Amino acid sequence: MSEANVTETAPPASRRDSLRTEEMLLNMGPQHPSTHGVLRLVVRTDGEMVRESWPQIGFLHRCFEKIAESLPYAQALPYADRMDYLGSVNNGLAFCLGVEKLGAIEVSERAAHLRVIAAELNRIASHLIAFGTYALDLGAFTPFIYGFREREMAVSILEKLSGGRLLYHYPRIGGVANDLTPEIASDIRAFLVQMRKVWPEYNALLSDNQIFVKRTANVGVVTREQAIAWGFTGPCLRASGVRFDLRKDQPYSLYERFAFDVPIGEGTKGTTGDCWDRYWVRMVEILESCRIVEQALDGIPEGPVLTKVPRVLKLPKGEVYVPCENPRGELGFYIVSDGDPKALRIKSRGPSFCNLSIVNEICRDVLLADVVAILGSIDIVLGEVDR
Amino acid sequence: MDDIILQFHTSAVAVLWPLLSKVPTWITYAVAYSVGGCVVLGWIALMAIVGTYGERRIAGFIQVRYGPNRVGPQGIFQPLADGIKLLCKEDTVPNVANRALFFVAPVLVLLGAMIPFAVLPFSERIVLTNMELALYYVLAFQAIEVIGILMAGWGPGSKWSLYGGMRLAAQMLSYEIPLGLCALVIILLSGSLNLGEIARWQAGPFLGMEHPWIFGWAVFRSPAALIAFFMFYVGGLAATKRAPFDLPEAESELVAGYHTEYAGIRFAFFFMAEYAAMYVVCAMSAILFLGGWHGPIPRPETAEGFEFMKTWSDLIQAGAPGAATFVDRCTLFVSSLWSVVSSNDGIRLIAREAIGAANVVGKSFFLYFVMIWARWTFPRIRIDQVMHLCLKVLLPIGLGCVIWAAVQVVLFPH
Amino acid sequence: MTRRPKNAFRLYCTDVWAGIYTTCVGLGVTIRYLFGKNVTMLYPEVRPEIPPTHRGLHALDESKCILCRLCATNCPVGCIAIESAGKGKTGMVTRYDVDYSQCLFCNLCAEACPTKCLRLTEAYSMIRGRREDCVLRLARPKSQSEIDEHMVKLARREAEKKAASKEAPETP
Amino acid sequence: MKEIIVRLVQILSEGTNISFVLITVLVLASATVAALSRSVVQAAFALFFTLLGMAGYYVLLGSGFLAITQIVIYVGGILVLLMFGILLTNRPLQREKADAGRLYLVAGAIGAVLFLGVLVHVIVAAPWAVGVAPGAPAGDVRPIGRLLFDRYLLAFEVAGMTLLLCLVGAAYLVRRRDQ
Repeated sequence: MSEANVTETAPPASRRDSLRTEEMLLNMGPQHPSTHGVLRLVVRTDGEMVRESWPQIGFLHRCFEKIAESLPYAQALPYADRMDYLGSVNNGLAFCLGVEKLGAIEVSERAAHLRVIAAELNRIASHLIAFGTYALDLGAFTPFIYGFREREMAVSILEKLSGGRLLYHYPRIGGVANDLTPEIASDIRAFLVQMRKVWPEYNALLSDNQIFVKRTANVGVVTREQAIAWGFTGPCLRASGVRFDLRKDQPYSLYERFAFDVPIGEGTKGTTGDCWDRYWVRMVEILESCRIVEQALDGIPEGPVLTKVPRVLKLPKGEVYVPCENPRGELGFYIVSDGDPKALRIKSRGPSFCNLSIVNEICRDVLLADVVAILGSIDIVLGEVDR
Repeated sequence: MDDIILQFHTSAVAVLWPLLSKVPTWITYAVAYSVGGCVVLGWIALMAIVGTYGERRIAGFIQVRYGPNRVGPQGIFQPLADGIKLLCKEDTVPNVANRALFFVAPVLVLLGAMIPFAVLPFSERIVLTNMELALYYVLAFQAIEVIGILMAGWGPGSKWSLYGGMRLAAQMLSYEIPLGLCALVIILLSGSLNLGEIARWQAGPFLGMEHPWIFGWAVFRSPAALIAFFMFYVGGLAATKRAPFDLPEAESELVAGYHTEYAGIRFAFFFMAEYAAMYVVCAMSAILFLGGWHGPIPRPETAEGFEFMKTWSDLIQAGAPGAATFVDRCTLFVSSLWSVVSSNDGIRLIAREAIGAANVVGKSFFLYFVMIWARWTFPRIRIDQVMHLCLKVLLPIGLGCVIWAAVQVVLFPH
Repeated sequence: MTRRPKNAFRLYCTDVWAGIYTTCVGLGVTIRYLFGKNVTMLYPEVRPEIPPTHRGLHALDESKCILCRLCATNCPVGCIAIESAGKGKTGMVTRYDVDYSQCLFCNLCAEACPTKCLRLTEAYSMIRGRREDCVLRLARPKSQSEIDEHMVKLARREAEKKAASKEAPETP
Repeated sequence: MKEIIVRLVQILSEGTNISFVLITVLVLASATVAALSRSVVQAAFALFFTLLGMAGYYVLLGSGFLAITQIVIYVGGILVLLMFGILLTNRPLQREKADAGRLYLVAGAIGAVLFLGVLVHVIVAAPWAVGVAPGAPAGDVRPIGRLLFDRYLLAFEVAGMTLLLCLVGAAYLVRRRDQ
């Protein structure tokens, strides 16, 4: 497959020989505006064409796995939040689910509902940032601000719920930190109304804009086979036409109870699996998340929100891997316990890290501006790539 | 010849003759042109100030936030504070820079931006040089800015700068073609390259009206001119590297493009050049297509607008007499005001020129506003799409407009 | 390279039209906001409303502290340093430092507190000029004499207790 | 000697002559840099000032149209193209050294001698008494247009045809040979 790709994408020999211009090695990052953090992209360019690009990671490495192995589970949890700082609730949830499964800890229904509400609100907030920063990458400043306006509402709700504005530390082992109050519930409903109201506006401003479409459609196409082969997950995978969502296919935390659709890329503006599809899947997911939040809010039962767990939590000997649908894809923690209060080994499978690996494959023989568009459409968070 | 330099020169010579009789004429000319140059520089600085403040404030409101509002009332002194900051900043030069090119580039860019002001009229008589070839001259001297920016791209020895410079040169040169075509439409229709002549043509009789007010503007005289106006404006956006064509300085791709390595006052030069170029495009659009100093504010003597208002009031008379009397009263008021004004030659001249300048600057600022508005709305276009737009959209349509205009001139000679 | 499609001209026209149309639509969206209301606040004059759940700077109620040190042991980063005169309920907190250059604001310390004497407050302003200032001293500073006094008092009470317990079995 | 100085001062006190001297200095200096500079890029940029100076000469001769056309064609067109070629094909950030093989030297010398001959011929043969063309208003393009479409129509068309062929040829050379 890869061989076929090379012959397809490499420029024909005759052209390369006849009109040869000097190739240049460019360092995009680690302080480049479009690399979403501290990613360094070494780009080999021929004029405006990018021949190759190698992502260099590790500038934000914080030894998450080692730290998590040296702390009790409850204390490792806030570190899990900090991996993907834009999807903090989802990260904590994944970690909690792993610990709870290994330790056979029950979670009350109310807590599970609250987890879904918080996780989906966080997903909306994360997708709004993806929307805004993608617009920013492509040179439109205003959608970024509009996205942040709505995100601010979501963040305020999560702040009321959990106490944090970015790193919520909301899901806890055995439940969630705080209970939902009627005031917060009405805030959430107001947010859903506002979100649905401005969503068409986003599309008028950006999604349907011809300039935006021209910049993203047919750019950075990842075929179905490529997506699977490179371990794509989340919106990126779905944009390539694979209907795979862990919330549907391996439901956790009562997701099987909620009715929602899994949007996939259909090549509306170009080819299936192009940047526009990846962007659009996220945009539709915002609405789907709104639906889930609404249902969870309607069907939330009464009850306790935090199961009592021993102060010094010792998990039984064994290992567990629970995958979770993070805003960026499959996030799972592989936890090995030998009966101690601390894990023997914690390994995280992060979506950004895996999704990023394809960059060199698709950022080949594209324009320099397309590299920015492709990188933005994959929507990586360096905190999670480097951990 | 009614250009200001000549007037200045003759009047200065007349007054100071006893003193100046020994001084060679070229010195008086040099003084006159230096004064003119300073005025232009001042105007460019003013444009940069108004431009940055307006840009940031409008951007703020579009983005549902306040822009700068701390320095002075409503933050109006913010650009001054920024300017002082730029002046005081350290002047950094990269080690690998080609120093000669690095230092010359900003000067050349600013020079390129200043050159059009030599012929750019603000009103009928407020123009530094009333040149026969003004239009050609304005379009031609963009080349100097291109060279300046290529220098800025090469000089600092930064790859980002080089990319920005190359992009800009490619873009500006390509867009000169549609810009020229759009200007050609006006040249064909008006039969002149002189900006004053073109503006005068737009005040001439049209559709049976002696003084057609805004309906005499080029955009109303021919559909070709209407299309050409929009194309000229879009091409002007591209030639002044404004969003959505700002890819030479695309911050998400090229960090800051050709001025990546420039700081302090050298950066301010690029900055001023950009805003000056923006104003030139806006003013050229206003003069070529939107009637120059004719309308929307009617000027004394010419009775622009009155005729239209009269016709309008006649039309309304049939339906709503009350409204018609209001329009009549307005017309009466304005014309009586003009009659007072026109009683004195000096006042009349000043009023004419002031209103003309207000018309030109007002229309230019409106177009300026649209540029800002567009900047904060659209994503950036890719380099190949910029070329596509230029060569495959604007160029054929521009050629069509030129042919239309030629046919129109042949069929309906003026 | 793709083959030139048959309806290339129509595609071209729709393309140009879509460009013009969506451009106008986009401009329409932004112009509406130009005259709309701002959503940002003028920060130093107008302060945001902070919900009571917010996890900001710590606050310690010294009188309730029983010096169990659960907060310090539950801290993932170990940013809490406690020193005391005496132990348990009768002890006096002489030093309670939180190092905010390390703190995660995870709330685990406050949650572990059995007497609810430690809590994360709504205070969000954490700007400090120097690194040393990042360590906040939550306990009321006490002079040496005060500590000595307390220790003496403790010793006396201890002695009394001891005496009482010694006396107690003897009395019956 | 004194008379020469007086004459010189007299000449120099006329604005046009001062401009001429200034422009000539600019042209000669930049042309020297262009010819002698080791860096190709610097040479190309120096050429810009030479071309600008040439436009200045046209202005002094009273032909604004020609001056502007000089800027459009030589500065805006040819020089920028040149620059593109240099900047895109050379290794960036490095100054080149002229590759002076013996063969190049010989060829260069022959070319230089031939060119010098042509120059000398032109200098000798040219009628030097050119002034401002009398009667023609500066900047009127009408007569030029008339001439182009009347007397020199054939030459004009041939030139246009040639340029078109060049364009087609260039497009042919750079086209993608994919199929």
